[in-house]
Amino acid sequence: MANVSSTLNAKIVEPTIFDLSSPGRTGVTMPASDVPETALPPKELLRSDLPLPELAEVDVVRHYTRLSTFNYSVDTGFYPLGSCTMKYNPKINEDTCRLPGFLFTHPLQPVETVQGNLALMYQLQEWLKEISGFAGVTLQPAAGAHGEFTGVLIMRAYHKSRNDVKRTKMLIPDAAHGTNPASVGMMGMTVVTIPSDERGNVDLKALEAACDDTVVGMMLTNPNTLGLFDEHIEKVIELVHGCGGIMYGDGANLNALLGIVRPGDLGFDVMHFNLHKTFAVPHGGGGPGSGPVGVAAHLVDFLPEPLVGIIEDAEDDLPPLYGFVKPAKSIGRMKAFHGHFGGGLVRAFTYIAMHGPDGLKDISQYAVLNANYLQARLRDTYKVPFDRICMHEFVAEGRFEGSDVRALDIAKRLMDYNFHPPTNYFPLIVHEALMIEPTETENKDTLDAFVDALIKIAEEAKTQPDLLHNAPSTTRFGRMDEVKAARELVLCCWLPENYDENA
Amino acid sequence: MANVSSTLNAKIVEPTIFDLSSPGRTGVTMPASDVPETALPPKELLRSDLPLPELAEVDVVRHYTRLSTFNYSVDTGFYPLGSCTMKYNPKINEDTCRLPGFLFTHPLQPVETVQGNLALMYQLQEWLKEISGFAGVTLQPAAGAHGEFTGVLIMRAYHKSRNDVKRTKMLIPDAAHGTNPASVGMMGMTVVTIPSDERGNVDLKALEAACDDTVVGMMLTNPNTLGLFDEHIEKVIELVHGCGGIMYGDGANLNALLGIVRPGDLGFDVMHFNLHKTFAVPHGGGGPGSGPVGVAAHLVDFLPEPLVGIIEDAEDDLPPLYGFVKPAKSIGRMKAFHGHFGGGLVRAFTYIAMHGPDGLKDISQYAVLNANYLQARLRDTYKVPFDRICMHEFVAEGRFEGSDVRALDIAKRLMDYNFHPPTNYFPLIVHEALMIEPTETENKDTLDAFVDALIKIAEEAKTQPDLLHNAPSTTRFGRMDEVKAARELVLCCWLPENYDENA
Amino acid sequence: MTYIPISPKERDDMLGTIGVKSLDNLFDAIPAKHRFPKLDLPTALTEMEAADELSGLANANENVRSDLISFLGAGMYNHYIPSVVDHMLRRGEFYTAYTPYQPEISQGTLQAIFEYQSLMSALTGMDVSNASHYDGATAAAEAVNLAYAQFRGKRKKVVVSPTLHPQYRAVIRTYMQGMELEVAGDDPNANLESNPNDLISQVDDNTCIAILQYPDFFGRVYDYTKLIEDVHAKGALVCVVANPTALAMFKTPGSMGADIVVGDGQPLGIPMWYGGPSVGFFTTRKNMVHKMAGRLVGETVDNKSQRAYVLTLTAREQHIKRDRATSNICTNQGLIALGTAVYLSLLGKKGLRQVAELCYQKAHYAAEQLSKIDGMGLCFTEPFFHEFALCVNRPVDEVNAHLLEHGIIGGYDLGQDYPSLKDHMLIAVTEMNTKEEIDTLVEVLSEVANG
Amino acid sequence: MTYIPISPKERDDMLGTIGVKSLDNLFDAIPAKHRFPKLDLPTALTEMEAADELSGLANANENVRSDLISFLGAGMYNHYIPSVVDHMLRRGEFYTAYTPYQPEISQGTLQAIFEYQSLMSALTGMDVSNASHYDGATAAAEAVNLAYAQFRGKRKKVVVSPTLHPQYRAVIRTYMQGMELEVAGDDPNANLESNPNDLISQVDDNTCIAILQYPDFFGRVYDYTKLIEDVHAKGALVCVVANPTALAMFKTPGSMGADIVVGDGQPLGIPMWYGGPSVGFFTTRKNMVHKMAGRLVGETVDNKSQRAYVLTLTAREQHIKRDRATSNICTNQGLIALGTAVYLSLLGKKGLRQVAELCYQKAHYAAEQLSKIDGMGLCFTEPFFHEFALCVNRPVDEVNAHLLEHGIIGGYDLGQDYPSLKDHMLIAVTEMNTKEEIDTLVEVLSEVANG
Ligand SMILES: Cc1ncc(COP(=O)(O)O)c(C=O)c1O
Ligand SMILES: Cc1ncc(COP(=O)(O)O)c(C=O)c1O
Repeated sequence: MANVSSTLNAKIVEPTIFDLSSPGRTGVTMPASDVPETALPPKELLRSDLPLPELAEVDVVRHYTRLSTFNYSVDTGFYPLGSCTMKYNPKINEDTCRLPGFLFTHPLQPVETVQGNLALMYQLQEWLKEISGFAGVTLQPAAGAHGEFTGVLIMRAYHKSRNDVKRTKMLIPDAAHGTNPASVGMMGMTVVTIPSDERGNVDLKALEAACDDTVVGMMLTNPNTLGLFDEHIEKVIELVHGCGGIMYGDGANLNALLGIVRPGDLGFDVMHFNLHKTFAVPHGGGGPGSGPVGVAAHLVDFLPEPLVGIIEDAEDDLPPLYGFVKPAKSIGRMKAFHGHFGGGLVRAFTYIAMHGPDGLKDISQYAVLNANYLQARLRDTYKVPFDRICMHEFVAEGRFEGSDVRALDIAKRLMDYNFHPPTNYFPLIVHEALMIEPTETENKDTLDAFVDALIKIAEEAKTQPDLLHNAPSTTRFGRMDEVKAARELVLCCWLPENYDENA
Repeated sequence: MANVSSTLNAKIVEPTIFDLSSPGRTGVTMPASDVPETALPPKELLRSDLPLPELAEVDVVRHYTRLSTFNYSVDTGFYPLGSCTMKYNPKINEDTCRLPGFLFTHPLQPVETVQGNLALMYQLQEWLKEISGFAGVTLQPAAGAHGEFTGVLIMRAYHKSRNDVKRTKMLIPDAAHGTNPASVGMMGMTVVTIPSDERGNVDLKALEAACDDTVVGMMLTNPNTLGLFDEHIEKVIELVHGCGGIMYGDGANLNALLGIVRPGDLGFDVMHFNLHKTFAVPHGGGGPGSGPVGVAAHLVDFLPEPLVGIIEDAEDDLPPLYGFVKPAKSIGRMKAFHGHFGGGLVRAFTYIAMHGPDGLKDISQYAVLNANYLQARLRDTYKVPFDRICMHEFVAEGRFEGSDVRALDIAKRLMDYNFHPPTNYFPLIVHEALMIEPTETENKDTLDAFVDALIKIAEEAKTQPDLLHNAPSTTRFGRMDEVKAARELVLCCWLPENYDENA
Repeated sequence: MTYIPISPKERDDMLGTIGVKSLDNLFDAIPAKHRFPKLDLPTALTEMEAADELSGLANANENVRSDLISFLGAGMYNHYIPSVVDHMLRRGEFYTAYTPYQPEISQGTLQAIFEYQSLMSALTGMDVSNASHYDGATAAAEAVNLAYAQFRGKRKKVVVSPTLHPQYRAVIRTYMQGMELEVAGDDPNANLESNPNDLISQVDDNTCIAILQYPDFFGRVYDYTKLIEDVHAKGALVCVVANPTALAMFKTPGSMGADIVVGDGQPLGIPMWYGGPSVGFFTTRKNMVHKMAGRLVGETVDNKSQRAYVLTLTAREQHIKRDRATSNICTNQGLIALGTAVYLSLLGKKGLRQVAELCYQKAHYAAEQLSKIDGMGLCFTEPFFHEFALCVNRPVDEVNAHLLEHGIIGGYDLGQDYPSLKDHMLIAVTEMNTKEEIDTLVEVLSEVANG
Repeated sequence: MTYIPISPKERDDMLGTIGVKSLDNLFDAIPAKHRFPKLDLPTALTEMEAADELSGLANANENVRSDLISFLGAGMYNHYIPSVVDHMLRRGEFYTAYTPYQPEISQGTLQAIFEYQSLMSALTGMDVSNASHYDGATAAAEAVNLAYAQFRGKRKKVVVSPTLHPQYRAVIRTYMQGMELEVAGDDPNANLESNPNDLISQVDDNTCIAILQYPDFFGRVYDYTKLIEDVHAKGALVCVVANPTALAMFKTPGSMGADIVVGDGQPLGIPMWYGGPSVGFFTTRKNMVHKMAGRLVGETVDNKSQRAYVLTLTAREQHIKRDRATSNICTNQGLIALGTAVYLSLLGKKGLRQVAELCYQKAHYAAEQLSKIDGMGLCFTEPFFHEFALCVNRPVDEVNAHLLEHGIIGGYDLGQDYPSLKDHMLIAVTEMNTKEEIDTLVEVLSEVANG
């Protein structure tokens, strides 16, 4: 991590804010103090310099506006990134979550002064329960992985509360997302990997063999990361329950199931929601998300504290008084305050309110329709290893007999056709995986254009493979030297050496 | 105007909303009616079809987001368009003008319910008077040209009120903006063009010769469109006043004069402001603007109706009651309602409030500093025909001895360097004019980079003139076939012929 | 100096390059006795203080979304604005660009305006639209300019329907002062119940244009086909000032034979904003395009054979034609025009029709309920859209003061403009008015009637 | 179906291509008895209705900008957010992108996060920053994970200062359940006036990390250099949880020798939003970067020799390391991190220092005035930043109820977490509190004291 970057001779497309800094500029003026002056604390406690950049407002606006144009985004095009549910994020949600009544409330205000927030949270808990078939929901987790961690803590606490202390193994299918085993790893538990069968279901034999009284439970994504609904889901759950295990559902793929089936009804005991997938909370270039967790009745007491509850019932014309309640055997707090209220909960609330039961079912039906349509049109060109009716996504192989073209090359070449590539190399059980999730918000014209591009690319792979190897060629930036990044580890930049001398 | 565009074989970078339409889509859902149904009027009164496009919300957002990225703008770069004052538009103004209390007030509401709006307008009238040295200000005109028309109507009404009816000639310098003569043309008056002298001032001899008792007045931009402050301004005004004429100031160039000199103090009688230039109202890709007009005491009675006035004085703790008043000899209304309140007045008010007297002076000082700095650095490379200390802008010639490169080529080539070109071919009195107005919101790094690009281009003009003739070559779109546009006159598009059959 | 990014050191370097000693020296050309006046203005607020001050002013208003129920229209209407509209208008690339003089780097604005022109043509049933005028009133005045130019200044009379919006009539009168045209028909004492065809009596062979409103100021919808035919027979042009929401439902002025159709685009997704900015649309027939004022975007191709758009027929405009231009218009309402295009793209064929029908249904429900109140009644019997004149049988300002006490802004006082309509108010109802609001209005007005 | 752009005809065509009869047939794999449940949810609202409903909920709150004066902090602070921050966050290209897995078309996000990392390093005085954690509390918990991993699970004790935010301590306890670590020092009955150096008595050679807060929960500022040295001498790491605004003024934890500096970025231009989302920053020394959780952006070049950025050292993360990853974090707080970067770019060197000093000045003015009230008094005498503990000598909830009647939200009730601080409140003052507000607080509290 040299102070001087070794990219010194590289062309700079957009300088960093440190490069742009010039002594004396400022982007905002603050009022002068209106109180009598107090002496500063002793100098030993103070810092002598603050090496932050100095820019005028116009510099900041141009810089970040230009940076934004270097991004591909849902607002600029089709983003069929499997497992991520990159659906269109309605603009009204951006307005509702910015209402001053939401923006400027402090999490520790007296509950009497924030009944709007609490009513919204209470309602959302109820709605998520109804959608998923669970008995209790916490809105606290910050993202899917955080929800998983919450869920696994609840599973552990449940067993512990029954003095069932020898359970240390978590069953996880080989197709699972990395956060599942990682959540288990954070708990000091052991992962037992369960293979998939040739139809993409959990291998029942292997599962049966693994089920014993050391099993904490199983973490299953269903539809799984192949986009397939497990054809023996009830049997799977029966086996896990049979050995005293708890069934965890990774709700990342809930976009296939709204109004279609409720995981709680199938027998799942715990599940996290990804509000930033299913319920259209924008992904924000990496976050924030929101990962509420639903649990069956026997686990409600273990939910994180606090939940929103009714602390005084409604009376005559008076609405109920909402407040915070602590579950009896709560695992504790998952984060400070009450979850991603503004960025996550308000948007998801707005979205659900605008869909209602029929609209939610439409979402899943059309998400599944779009995925199957793509699969049907692509299966003759790209091998679909587990080829049956899929749910909201499917996985194809990004390789061709006798060609050295890889999934990565196809992904990069898609950029030249103005599409975001699908997820590559996940799930791990498919060779050169291309995991394609169109979502319900794309129209047929877009899907057709995407198929046409992929077919064209398959042709190019045969006739002009270098077009793929060197792709993308029409984007502002080309392929990256990832090795250099990892070797040199330049992880931040600074003001120039003699910066202050220019003041 | 063929129904089928002759650009049929052209590549489409972004389809139109009509191209994107598909039967059955909609971008917003409206509630069902909650009242008992009334029969529709007789069929003869109704239209049978409504050939508007049909798009989902996502389609609309992607379309206009993508279109926006085809624009160069102040938020993405330097925009030294002479005469246009393309300064940075502070973001806070975008927030204040969108406060619900401003957005959702009806222009005909009882004045008691809109005292906030009226107080703002009253204050802004007062501030503009103080800044310009005039006795009265109307906020009604929609843009600069509209303000000119207002001003000329006032001049006419003044003479008429004195029965001075033979005045039909308006004196206008040869360097004037086209709106000046056009405003006079709309009045049925005659334009008398006054030449400029070799220092870029009004030619006093020619002026003196033109001044007689048929003169309505003179329309003068000062600093003029060469960016020069008239060195005999007091003499010019004396001559016009001497023959009974009224002195009109085109305030488009007021960005040079804030806190520097007040046109009213110099003897101007009428002047329009361009709030969208001087006071940072964004230009909106062509508008809306806002063109208030200030007048000296003897013209106050002729201002358009209504003005904002105090209709009940302040008392003890009570603020005054603001309302509308009608000037005694008003020329009438210039537009419906009260001017560009939300888009223009609120933003300009915010801007002035955040500057105060010292901040306003800074604006003009730095606008003039930046222009002179550019002029100083460029004068050895580009001929500056009227070469003296300029105000907020200056005009250079975009041509070189022995080269066929024109100002247009230089303008287009600047795009390849990521700059917006200066204004070309205006004012008309400079050959191959490049009119450069940097504004005060640009930093020295940007100015230097711009100079470097222009010097480089001058070199290219000698060594590789085709680089300029074919420029821009790095932008998404290249030079346009303007002749084709004018000849074929395809001025709108439609839904495809058999559109409804796809429903 | 938040917005000025030049440090003292840079300033001094720059002064050095220029060769002057101080900033003040840059202004030596300015008469010394007037140089550097002390401006008597409040000292600068920081952003934080300004945000506060402006919130205070905004909150000093009562707005028609959260504070008051409104039945006020008369040229500006409280419609729902889908969220997307403002999201698109907030794109810096749109709102901080200038007029698209450099088409290579302005295709965003140009294509959007081309689409706006197309949408306006589709709505009005006309061939061509310009890129916008300031508002509906100035667009109507510009129609007169066009007609005056069309007849090369030979026809000097303008016939204006008395049922044209009073402020529009006022603006036309203002605009015509310079040319000293005769404005006829513009009579507040005209018989407002007469057939609109009667206006033909004012039209003669000195008339360059007749101007009608559709629906008229009282909300009434007439088929103007016959009247337009008759005016044409006198050799004059006809301009129809139309409400664009109504055009989703009612026959287009284009199909009635109008030569020019103008109007205010505010109902199409633009906030009322205390009266502006809105946008004046201006559409006409292709044979008049060369006389039309304002900017015009046309389709073409660039040198890479890409479909593209440019400002075209610019020779009509002030910067080329100068004193012989039809109009002096330069800056127009670009961003607002874009807003209406976004709105219309979102609502589309079905959505706009639905909005129009909601307005129609709710207005008719209101009219029916209100006309049942003792001593009140509808003024006219013709088909109407979403506004109607109600006789309240007592001074409108008293009635409105009473309504305001109940949080309601009542209708526009028609007696201001039409002596014969003393004690009448013009009530507007849109999709924003719930049945409950209408019922409240009826209830409070019943109190007034009985009290 | 506003958000679903597929017409019935298109749907049928697509079903044909797939080869199934109806949408329902796509779900044959789902157990029939649970298929297509009727969900008991309210029917769909249109956008117009939803906008209204949500406004209603928002207005049912009293907010601290327009409704109430607030002196509440305790981990979230009411600072001024310059307008530009949200304008940048509203760029669709930023907020509708995913994690930048495809660097060729994600340089906007990547460079912005690289800048965020740089800014956090500069603020904390540390070598490296990750791309963000969920919030300050989870970042602190992840510091423990790092330390636990650093010692390969051999040190199983975590020493937590009792003056660390109570909710942060709670989160650390929750996180540690799985690993069954011992959490020491986290004692609400600890002597809060003792020298922070006394914490060293808890640190032994089974301790992997000690966690301190700076300024501490009571706003006090200590130089932890000595304590950190002593902890290091025991072989353990030190994590300092810092308030980022305070870091504009006070010595950095980096310069005191801290191994990890974390905190909540909310004060840096992020609305309180009733508690979230905010952003947890996480900075450390370069030798620990391979153990650090979370994403990391590094500089590189692309194949056109352009400087560019990529996610790097991804082998640390869950999608590669799976159950052996330090953390399971995947989605982080990207957009909020971007918000803090915009905020810091705007304020810069001088602006942030000015904000910190305004907070300092106003808090000290408030403290001085409040301590003059009979029967009230400051709890501690150490230097403090912008929060301080005030003894009000009667139940805090009573005092706060009284304040609320005057439109004031009083301080956080410290008795909730610290029995010894019954009748004490934690008062926070920022640049948003005017002298007038402070004087009002003093006045109302004087009433309380005398009444
Ligand atoms: C299947 C699956 N599970 C879990 C996660 C983790 O969710 P988050 O990124 O919100 O932490 C993801 C996210 O990509 C996922 O796709
Ligand atoms: C010198 C001058 N006068 C008048 C105008 C007309 O102003 P507006 O475009 O606001 O009508 C302009 C605008 O470009 C101008 O530069």
